[in-house]
Amino acid sequence: MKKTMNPKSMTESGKIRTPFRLLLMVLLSALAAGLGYAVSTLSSQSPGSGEWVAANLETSGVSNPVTAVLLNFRSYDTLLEMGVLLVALLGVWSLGGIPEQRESSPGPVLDTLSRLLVPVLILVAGYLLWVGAHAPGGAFQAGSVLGAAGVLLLLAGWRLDARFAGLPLRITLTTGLGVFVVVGAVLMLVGRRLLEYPPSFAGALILLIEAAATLSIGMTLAALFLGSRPEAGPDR
Amino acid sequence: MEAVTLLQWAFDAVLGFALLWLAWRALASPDLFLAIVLFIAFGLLMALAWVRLDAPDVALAEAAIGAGLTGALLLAALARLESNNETKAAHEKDHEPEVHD
Amino acid sequence: MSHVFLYALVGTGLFTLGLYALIVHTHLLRKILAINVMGSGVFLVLVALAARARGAAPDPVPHAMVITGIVVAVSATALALALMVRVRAETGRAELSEERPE
Amino acid sequence: MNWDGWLPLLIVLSSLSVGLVIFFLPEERVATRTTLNLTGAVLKLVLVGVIIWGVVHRHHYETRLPLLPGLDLVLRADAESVLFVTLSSGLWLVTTVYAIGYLEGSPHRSRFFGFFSLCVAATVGVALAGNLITFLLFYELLTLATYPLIVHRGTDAAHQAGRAYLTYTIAGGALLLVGTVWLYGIAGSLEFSYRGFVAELADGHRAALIAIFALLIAGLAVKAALVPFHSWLPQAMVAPAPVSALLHAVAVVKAGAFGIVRVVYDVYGIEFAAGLGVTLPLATVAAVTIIYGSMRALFQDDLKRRLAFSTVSQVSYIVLGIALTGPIATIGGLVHLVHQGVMKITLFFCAGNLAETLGIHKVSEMNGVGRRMPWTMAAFTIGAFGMIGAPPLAGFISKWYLGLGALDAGQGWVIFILAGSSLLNAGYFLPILYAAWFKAPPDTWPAERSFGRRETAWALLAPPVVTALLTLALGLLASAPFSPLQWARSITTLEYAP
Amino acid sequence: MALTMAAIPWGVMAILLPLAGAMACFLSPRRASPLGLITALGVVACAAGLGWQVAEQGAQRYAIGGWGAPLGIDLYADGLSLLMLMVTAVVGLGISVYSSGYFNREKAVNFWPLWMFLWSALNALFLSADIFNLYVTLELLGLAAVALVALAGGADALTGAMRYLLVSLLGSLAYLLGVALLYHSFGCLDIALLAERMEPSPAVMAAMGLMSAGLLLKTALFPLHFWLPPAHASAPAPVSALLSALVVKASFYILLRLWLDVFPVTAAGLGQLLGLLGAAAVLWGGLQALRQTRLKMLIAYSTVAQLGYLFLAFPLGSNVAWQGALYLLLSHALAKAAMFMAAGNILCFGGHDRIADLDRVAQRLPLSLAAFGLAGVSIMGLPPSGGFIAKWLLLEAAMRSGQWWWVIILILGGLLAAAYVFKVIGYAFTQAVMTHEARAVPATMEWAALVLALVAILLGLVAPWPLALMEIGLPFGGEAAG
Repeated sequence: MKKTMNPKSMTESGKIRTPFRLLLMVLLSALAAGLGYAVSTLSSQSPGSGEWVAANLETSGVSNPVTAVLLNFRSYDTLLEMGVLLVALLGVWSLGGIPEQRESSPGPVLDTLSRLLVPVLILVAGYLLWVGAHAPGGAFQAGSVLGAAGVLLLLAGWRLDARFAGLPLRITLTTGLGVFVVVGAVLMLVGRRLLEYPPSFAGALILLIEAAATLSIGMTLAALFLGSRPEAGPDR
Repeated sequence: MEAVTLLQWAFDAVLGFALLWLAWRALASPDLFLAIVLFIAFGLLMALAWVRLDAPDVALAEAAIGAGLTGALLLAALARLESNNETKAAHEKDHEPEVHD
Repeated sequence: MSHVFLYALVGTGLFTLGLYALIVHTHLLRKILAINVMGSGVFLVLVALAARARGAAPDPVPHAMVITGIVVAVSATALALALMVRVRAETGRAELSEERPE
Repeated sequence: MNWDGWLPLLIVLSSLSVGLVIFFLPEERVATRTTLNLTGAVLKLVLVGVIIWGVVHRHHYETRLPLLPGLDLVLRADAESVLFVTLSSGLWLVTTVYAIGYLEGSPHRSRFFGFFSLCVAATVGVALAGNLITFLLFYELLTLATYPLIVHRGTDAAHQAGRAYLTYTIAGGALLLVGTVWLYGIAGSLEFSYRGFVAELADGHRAALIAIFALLIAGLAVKAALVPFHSWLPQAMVAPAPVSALLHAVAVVKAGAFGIVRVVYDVYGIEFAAGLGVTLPLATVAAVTIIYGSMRALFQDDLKRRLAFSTVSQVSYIVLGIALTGPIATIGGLVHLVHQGVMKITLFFCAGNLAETLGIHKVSEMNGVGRRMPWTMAAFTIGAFGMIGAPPLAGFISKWYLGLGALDAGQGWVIFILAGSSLLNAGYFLPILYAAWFKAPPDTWPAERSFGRRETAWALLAPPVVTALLTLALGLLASAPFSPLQWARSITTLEYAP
Repeated sequence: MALTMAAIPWGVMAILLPLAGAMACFLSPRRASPLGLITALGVVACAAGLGWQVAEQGAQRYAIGGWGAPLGIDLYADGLSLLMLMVTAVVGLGISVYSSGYFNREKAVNFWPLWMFLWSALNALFLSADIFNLYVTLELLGLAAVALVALAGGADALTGAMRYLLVSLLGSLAYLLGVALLYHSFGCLDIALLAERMEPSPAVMAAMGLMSAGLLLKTALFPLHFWLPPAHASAPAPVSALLSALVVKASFYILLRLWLDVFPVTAAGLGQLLGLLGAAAVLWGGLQALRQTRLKMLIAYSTVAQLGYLFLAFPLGSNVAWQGALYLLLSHALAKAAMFMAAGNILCFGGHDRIADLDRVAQRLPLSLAAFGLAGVSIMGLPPSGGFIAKWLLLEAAMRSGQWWWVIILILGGLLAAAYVFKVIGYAFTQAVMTHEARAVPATMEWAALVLALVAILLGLVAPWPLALMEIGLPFGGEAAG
């Protein structure tokens, strides 16, 4: 049963024999060489689908091609990816009691720092979200900045009030994926394909989805940093 | 013009080398804390590389997530490991060195 | 051969480097770092080769893929770290017993 | 498909469904279970009767369901299948009655009778299978359904026997499977047909066909308990007496022998098989088995073990008859398929009665038992003489035709085999009879149960008496219409080119 | 009616519905398990709908966002993906029913959302026609699976989950690097387009190697199986069931797609290699299973062996061989799920899964034992069962191609399987009388196992229909069936 606890393997597993290591090095350098060769043989003219994107950019509702790909052309990837984030969080939470050691009292520096920085970060996030439509930026960048703000708050010893730790928190976490799915489904209900935005609304819809995504991403990342399910709300 | 491209080449070469070197050190350094710090530095250089490959969106994402949040997560995890029990931390330090070479 | 190939090669280098570290190191934190380095390598290959066409704007599709990839990577890392801490709490060591390489 | 098309399937289902229902029957519902068992058995017998009537009147009963692209699950009533299906379903009724009496009050009866019915369903399937893959399907099903019966008692000995049984039969099944697939790869068909279907492939595939023949026969020989694949059978006698009856007379061993009939006659065709030169080796193996089995039987003190070795020897008569190329020998083999079953089941019933009533398991304990259990021992005596081949009993008919067949096929040496084995049979049966009838009984039996004025329970006594009478009848009325002998004759006319 | 039926994109529904279900379960933990069950029924309906659609109108292609390849992502459903989706639906329903009885409230809260996410990841994977999208689904699948394994808690489960996570990430990254090379070689991610533009080159070979290696690692082909037994054996019973039955098959499915459609399979040598590894897996897995003293470990190693069979189709390569492999995949999914569930019942009931002490437990759980036995029949490949059909097809293919050595492997594998299945079954037939107290097992859990096992048996009698479905869209190339 508890063979993992067996002290012998504890000491054994620490080392890996040098001859094996040399062999491994040889093999892997061969791999590296092969890969390098394979890469270098690629034609220096990219056959990529850049021109396709360019061609359809104006109907996509945004002018930043990357955002267009992420939230229109290949928005389905992004939808599933929101799922990945949520699953990761579910996984971390289901691991239950991670020793939640109180960081030694934040101290005035960090405290004031967070007071100053957090609002700024939130503003930045908002800006990135907005600018993402036509310039570098977008939901992920904004969301991660928001997440950073959250991390800062957590470092400063701030904790989510138990009243919001239950359903409200869970709702915020699912907004991103939820809005995405709902938009997709509604479009299907009105007879279009999944996530086939009407060109006239495309910009608005994308912004809506991005806003929701930003919120969820920020929250999720912060929650991942916290590591354990926040203290029980009424319904748990 | 020539000089510029030459400069670019030099820059790229240095950056590429720095990336590899940082990754190597991060993965091999005996001290876990140092390893993480090096990894964060590696992330920042990656962001630089993205800019150089004119992928500003990726650069932003990398800077915020790759370097920033991942770093925070790693440090928090390390703290939790150490807070688990200190004696182990010491043990780590002395048996890691012969793991890498 | 333009500078993008340099970065692509660095990418493959990082990939193999990470793979090596993943195999030889026993401490889980190092394994997780190794995975992340491998990831960065792959992303580098993706984006570098996207900028092959001289002058022209780079192909945005790989950029989008990499952004997706980065988010996936951070999610996976978070889960891995949490698991590591639990493993340590249960077994007293942040390692895998009877680790088999490859 | 019309009614005729479903009849064969119905025969299989008649016991299959009973089995499935019984599994879910609570242990204490004895009456319901008994009714179900008997209804199933009688119903099956009725359906078989219908089929016999139909076949005689040139009806064509065939169920055909798609199993794989190009391969169907075929259940067909032809001359051979009718012979076997009649035997097994007839004896099953008797065995069921016996089992109900035998297992009275013992644990896990629902489980037992469930598998018991599955076992017979599988046997009937084997009998009615119209192509090799269907045969294989039910043959393996039989293996699976029998295992729980062998290990039923759960003792270590039972488990050992079960393991041996599985080791042999599953390996055998694998060989059979390989042979079948290979044959399908070459011939593209697996349908049984009189005088076989592979003859036209002879050119180019000779070697392959011989190899396939070896694989198929080896796979079947395991259940038919040919030397050297026999040793699971004596071990399996630790199972309850009804199971022994099933193994030795109704189902398992017979399925193996019948499979050999199918392969030799309806896959290869006897003439073609002889042409390939594969029949003589088979005959030799059979001959060796006959002698070896009898020899071993001679030295067993455990009654059921002695009977088991006698089966090893007797079943090979069937194989021998099949392998000797010639109509008369064929008749002998086919008819022995039936006769051996009837005689051997009698003997096992009697052995079971002795064990249940007086706790007798060894030959050396049988002194004077004739006086204590006259009816049982009378039945036993008839069975034993039948085995020895004394006229006018069933066994005599078989041996007579085998002998004639051997001469007719120009295989004189077989006569000596037959004579020798008959002597050996006498050698291991007569002492039993002598002790039972003429020696003085001991003052106490090992473990006696009193049944009032009867020598034992009705359910235990009736079956052996019936089968004993049957043994007598099969001998006396051998030339009557519809007797197994006549049936075997008509099959032979179909299997040999005019 | 039919028109509207045809209009509904059942495939998309099969992906979105579980996603929605997952969020619902997450949002209201109290009702997690009823919500999950309802979703499960809905997904089964979607799978049925898609089946009807594909059977009626042939293979389906659906351009998400209306862009279509190469710009957008397409969903594609032919016979192959349909069957995968359907078996997932059947097993998934069984697992859902089983789980509703298995988990206590506080575990259920975590289980249901993860399981729903996993299910939607599976459906998305089987329907995706885009190699990068496949990467995303793989990650979603992997993370959910790992989290589910860890659900069991305890040192074994956590270590198993950790190793599983690392392996899974490594596999995905190798796959992703392959995707990068393919994209930069041909400028598209859609499988069909790649197939058109494909021409061999070093980059393609590298991609082939990387992707195959990554996927083989995830499929746990010998000798890359080391991570599977600990993970599958230490997970909660329903999770073990869905890992062995479905998750490992997902990566195999991608491998199959790539080999059949994308890669220039001139590399016959590689096929032989895969076959050899498969053979090794069959024997090694069987022997290891035989050596185990714990039921769940035995079943896990049996999975290693059964996965080996799937790779015997690569060297044979004929239509019949692919059919055989796929049929084995289907019947193994059902049978193995049933086995793990039965094992779970025994574990719940007796509190242990030491094979040597099973007798006391086995007799009190006739249904579970019957489920184990019937599933075992299919695993051994004895008739009548899906396993038998599969083995027959593989044998036929081997015989026809004259590569008789695979026949030996198939037979030996079957004998080994028989050995380890009966090693367990034997314990049902003992005189042991039930003495120590035991936890009652909900009837739903016993029946879920039994029904799945029965379906595995049934597959042996209805083979023509699945095989016909398989042919829709000719996933295995032009050859006619049979």
